[in-house]
Amino acid sequence: MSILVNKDTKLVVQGITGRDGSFHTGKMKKYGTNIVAGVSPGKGGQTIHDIPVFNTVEDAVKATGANTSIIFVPAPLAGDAILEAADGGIELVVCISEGVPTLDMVKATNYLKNKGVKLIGANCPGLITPDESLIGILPGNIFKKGNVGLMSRSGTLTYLMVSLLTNNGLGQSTCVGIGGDPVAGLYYQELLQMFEDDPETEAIVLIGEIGGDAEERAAQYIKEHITKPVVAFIAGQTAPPGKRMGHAGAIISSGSGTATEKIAAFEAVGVPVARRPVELPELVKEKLAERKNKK
Amino acid sequence: MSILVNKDTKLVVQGITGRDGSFHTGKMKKYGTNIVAGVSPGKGGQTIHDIPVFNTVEDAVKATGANTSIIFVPAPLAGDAILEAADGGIELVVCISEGVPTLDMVKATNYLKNKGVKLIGANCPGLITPDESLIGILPGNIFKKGNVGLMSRSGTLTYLMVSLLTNNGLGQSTCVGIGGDPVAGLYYQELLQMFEDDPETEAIVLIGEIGGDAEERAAQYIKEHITKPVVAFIAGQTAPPGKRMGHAGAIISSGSGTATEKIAAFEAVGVPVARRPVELPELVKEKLAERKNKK
Amino acid sequence: MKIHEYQAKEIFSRYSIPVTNETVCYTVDEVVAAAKKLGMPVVVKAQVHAGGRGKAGGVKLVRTIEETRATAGKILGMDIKGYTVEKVLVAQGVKFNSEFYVGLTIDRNSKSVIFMASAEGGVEIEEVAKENPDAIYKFVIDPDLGMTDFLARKIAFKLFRDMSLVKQAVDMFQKLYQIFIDTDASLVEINPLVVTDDGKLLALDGKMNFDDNALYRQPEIEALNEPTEDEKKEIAAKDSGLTYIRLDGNIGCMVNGAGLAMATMDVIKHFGGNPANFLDIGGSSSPQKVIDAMNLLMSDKNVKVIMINIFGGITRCDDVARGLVTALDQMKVNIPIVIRLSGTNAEEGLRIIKEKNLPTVGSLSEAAQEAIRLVNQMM
Amino acid sequence: MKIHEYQAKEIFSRYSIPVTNETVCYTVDEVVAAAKKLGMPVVVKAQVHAGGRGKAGGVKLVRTIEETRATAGKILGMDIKGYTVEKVLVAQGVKFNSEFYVGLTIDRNSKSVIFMASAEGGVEIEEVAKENPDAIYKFVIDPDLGMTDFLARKIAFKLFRDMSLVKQAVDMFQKLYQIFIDTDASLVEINPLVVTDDGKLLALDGKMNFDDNALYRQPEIEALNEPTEDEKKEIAAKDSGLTYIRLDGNIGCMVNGAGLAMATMDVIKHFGGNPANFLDIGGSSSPQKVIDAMNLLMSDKNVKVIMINIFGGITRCDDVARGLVTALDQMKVNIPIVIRLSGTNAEEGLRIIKEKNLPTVGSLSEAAQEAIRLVNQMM
Repeated sequence: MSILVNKDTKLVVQGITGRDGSFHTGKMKKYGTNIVAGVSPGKGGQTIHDIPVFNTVEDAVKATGANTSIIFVPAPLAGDAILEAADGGIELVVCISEGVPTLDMVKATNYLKNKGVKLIGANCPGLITPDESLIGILPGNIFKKGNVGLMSRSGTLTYLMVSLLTNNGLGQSTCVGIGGDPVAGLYYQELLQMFEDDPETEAIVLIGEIGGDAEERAAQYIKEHITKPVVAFIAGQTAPPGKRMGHAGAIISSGSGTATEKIAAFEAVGVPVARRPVELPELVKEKLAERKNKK
Repeated sequence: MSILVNKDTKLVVQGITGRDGSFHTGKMKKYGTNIVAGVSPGKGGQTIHDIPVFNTVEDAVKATGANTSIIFVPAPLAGDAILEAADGGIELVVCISEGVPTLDMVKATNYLKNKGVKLIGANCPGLITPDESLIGILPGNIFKKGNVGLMSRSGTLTYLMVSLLTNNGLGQSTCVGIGGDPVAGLYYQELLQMFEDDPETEAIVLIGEIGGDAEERAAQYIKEHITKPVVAFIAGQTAPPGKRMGHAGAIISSGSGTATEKIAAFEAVGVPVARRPVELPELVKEKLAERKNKK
Repeated sequence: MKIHEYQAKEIFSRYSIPVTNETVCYTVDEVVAAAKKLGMPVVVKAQVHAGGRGKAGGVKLVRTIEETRATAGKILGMDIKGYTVEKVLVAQGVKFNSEFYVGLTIDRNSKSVIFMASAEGGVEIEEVAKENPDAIYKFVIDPDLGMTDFLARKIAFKLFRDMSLVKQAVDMFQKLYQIFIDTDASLVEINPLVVTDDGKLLALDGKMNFDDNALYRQPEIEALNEPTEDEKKEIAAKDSGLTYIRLDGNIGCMVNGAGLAMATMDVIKHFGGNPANFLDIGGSSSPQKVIDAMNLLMSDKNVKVIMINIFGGITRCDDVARGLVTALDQMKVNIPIVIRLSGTNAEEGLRIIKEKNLPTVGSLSEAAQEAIRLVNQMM
Repeated sequence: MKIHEYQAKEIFSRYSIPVTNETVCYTVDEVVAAAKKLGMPVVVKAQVHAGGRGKAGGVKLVRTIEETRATAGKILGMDIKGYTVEKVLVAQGVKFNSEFYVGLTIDRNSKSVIFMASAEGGVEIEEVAKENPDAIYKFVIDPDLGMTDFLARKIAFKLFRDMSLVKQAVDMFQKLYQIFIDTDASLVEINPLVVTDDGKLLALDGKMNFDDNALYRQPEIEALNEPTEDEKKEIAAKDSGLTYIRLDGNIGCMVNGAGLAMATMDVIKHFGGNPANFLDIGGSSSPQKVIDAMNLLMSDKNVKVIMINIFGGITRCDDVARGLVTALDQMKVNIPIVIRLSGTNAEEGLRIIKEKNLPTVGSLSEAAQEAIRLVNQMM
């Protein structure tokens, strides 16, 4: 088991002929992801990395049975690409593109909700179920199969955290980069529930950031619905107030959304928070040991 | 039993202070319909026919638990009124207003579909479960409780048909006027299925009209899904081709949607079609007798 | 409501959809001048609100000025399906490689706007629909999304392989949808849509119909309306809340509800009679409506008997009765009337009618038979 | 991106939302002339991209010309939270009965635009939100429907009982939503929205922020941008695909990813160091991006050490390494560099770095400690 992606994932790459799309298609394929198709309007009939390219997602799905899509198109076209994927019969859409206008995401997330299609991103590194399927731009070599489920608003910070987990012998069930945009697809609560329901996951790692109240809401959700141990980290503990640190989410203003508040919210519901990345593996190990003893 | 409306129906009247709204509210109340609220923006706090009036549907639903709404507002405002009802928590919306722009209905029906809210109309006479609830402008006195389910694209023709049924001792479970506009709410197929599933209904009467292919589709649906006897009537058997007879639907052009084709489609699937209104009750009686014998 | 080809193409142009160079002309001299200005050859096309203009000889390609003059003379004034040709469109002749069909309309089943496209353009699409339905691609347009890039592309790839044409088509399809929405259209068609010799998409013809229910918010469209005399009567009727269609019988019908009106005509025909009209006085009624309806019936000299069939719902029978009495007080009605009232407030209505000593009948069959008897008496 | 009050109100005016009569002025003389034209009293309001102007003394009601001159002199040139007041808005003083708050923004949880309304206008809405959250009504706007009549009415009835005000509010709320959508805003606010003595709604103030990601399709909005010197640097960085925020430390950071950049700063601070900046070189990288980033770091004279922390995903470590080598070839870098590379193509990246004899370290903690050691060495 695992969540969202596994050996049955059949991937179509939207924007497969672009620089990043082509590069990461090669990486994903090498990792072992089952990539069945690419989409690039006007390039239907070509192949790239031995993968057939189609003009539309619909054509790709009809020809290959693709059920998952990853999007590498430029930001102004990403909203449309998400809609095309959902309309074309895709069940899980992963949008890597960075800088997608917020109102495009409002439209897309609403349409996907009505269609019952899942979305990860935009502006996210994707997700991975180690040894089964890598959908995104994550560096595959740092992951290791195991029982820790991980979700993160940030990209590269996730890689750092995963490296630390792997180096400490803590493998992962599935790792999901949810992205840091103001309007995004699946978020903490949905993923917490998926990990809760996944028999393979024994502990959950949540990597948050300053700004917004998503972490506070996640803490509340954990209190009410999650029985598995959760360990957290919050980036931006020392960020100066009022500055916007890259992610649209990362704004601290008038005392709401600060790292201090988020850490307090987690600790209040029994979720330990690592102060530095290196502290994380130890906290996970402690929690896993506790859980084992309880069983 | 019955379909859509019954003794538990709690009705809110949108446009209760207008001429028609007020008049038919009185009629419905006299019939015994449980009208719990009216809506008329700016008239919140007043009462009419001893029914409390609210500014918004949401207020009305919160205060009274209304679950069904009937709309009497002018056509340019009807699309918005339907949306308001669905947004306000209403489960079944009945829109009487005539002349609603088609694109307003496209927007409204799509929104209601996503919300899981049912709609009857627009441009329809409403529906009735005799002795329980009359939601519309139908003349209550012609109906009689019984086991014939009836659906019709036309208004007054329905009354004529019902009178004939009632005068021949054939009572009705529920009668639904679905309206004749190009884009409308519940249509033959949904209602056929509801009558099929309703234990109280023993026979179904379908009153169609020339134009479009809804009757042909209904015939196909009956063949595939309906086990109860169905009897039909088609208005416009002698209408000259190319003329538009009131309902937007009633257009005959280049040999499609004519009464001849519709009658043939029904008869091909074993649905007898009355040639004149007066023939209908006899056909229903025959079918009911057949069904009784089979049982 | 319908508009002419040239008006549809003017709307297309406003949205930057490429159309042929063309001029609308009302006289032979104007046609000749336009042809000279555009350069030969040109196509002269009758502008009437009827289909099948080509088959009727209303569309001709001409290669010389003499031919232009002769053809213009022939087409102007021609009768096409009861419409007199009062103006023609003179359009530059265009060389093209291939013809396509694209159209948007309302789809009852999906309750949405649909886009239809076919590589078999240039012929009547109804024929294609009948003989080779698979040649017409249909795409439901999600009303929440509209004509997205991806949908326009999906359609375009069904018709074209060349990316330059796909891109032109995407742009054109999005504009056509925008026109449909902006104008509350019920039909927007380009047939044929052609690819010119230099690889450009071009609308050679254009057709638009509109949702009558939405004209109140489309004053610019409504201003394009050119009703015939019969249609003017129908429009005047509609303004009074009536739907009126003149037919060629002699029993004037006044009914409430389109379905009942059609059933009433069916029953009259069944008993051997001939309805003079379809007249639906609609829902929510007032006495004035009945007066207008009576006036409308009386204005048709063929009407020998008036048959009134009212089943009260939103229309109250007492209103109808009162309107009738008022109408009869105001106007001279020298032909017999057969009245059937039932439903909402029927008792009160019948009381009012009876006070005036007007005849009422019980059933629709009886009413039809009585009306036919009265007509036959007069013959 | 932010714009000034007067610019927001110009946009409101374009959509026929009533705002105060007012003029933007750059000098004391202009202020006095404007006040004379508008008639006393007037309000003089500093136009800067900072909140809390009122508290800072940047908004004053003045009743005489002398007072106007004195106040204008005081406000023009004033410093508000680091922004120098270069222009003021002179607005007609208006008598009003009551003050309201209305605003639109993006709601992460419903993934929609929300409309906020409160009868407690005229004060800082953040204060109301903290002390009396129930006084703020929030309405999620369904993106498929937009600001429908019924929703606008529902909101209006929360604030007003009088139907004339409800109708004005419905119209205004629909226009505000339209502005939000048309301009790709991230915030639209009127605070206070007042009811004047003669019963009219009037926007006394106006605030708009915009979605930076959508500026590419909003050239008119982008043209209103007035960045400060620091912001100009940030914008130039953004144009090169970099997110740069200057801080006051001495360790220049170059990191890929906002989260990792923040975590890097956290670790530097943890070990007692002080980051000179936040610099996210973002996703998809090219060597040029690293060159631009190096130039940016070197332009800050406070920077004593450069610490590079790259975890390759979409950013390839070999690209970063190549960019770094090219940058070092092109520019004179006379301060030490600490480099940490891991992830996608890290091996190739490390090989390139090592060829140039540049120092690399293993972990983030080691990198931070090494950078701090180097800084301390120099002090």
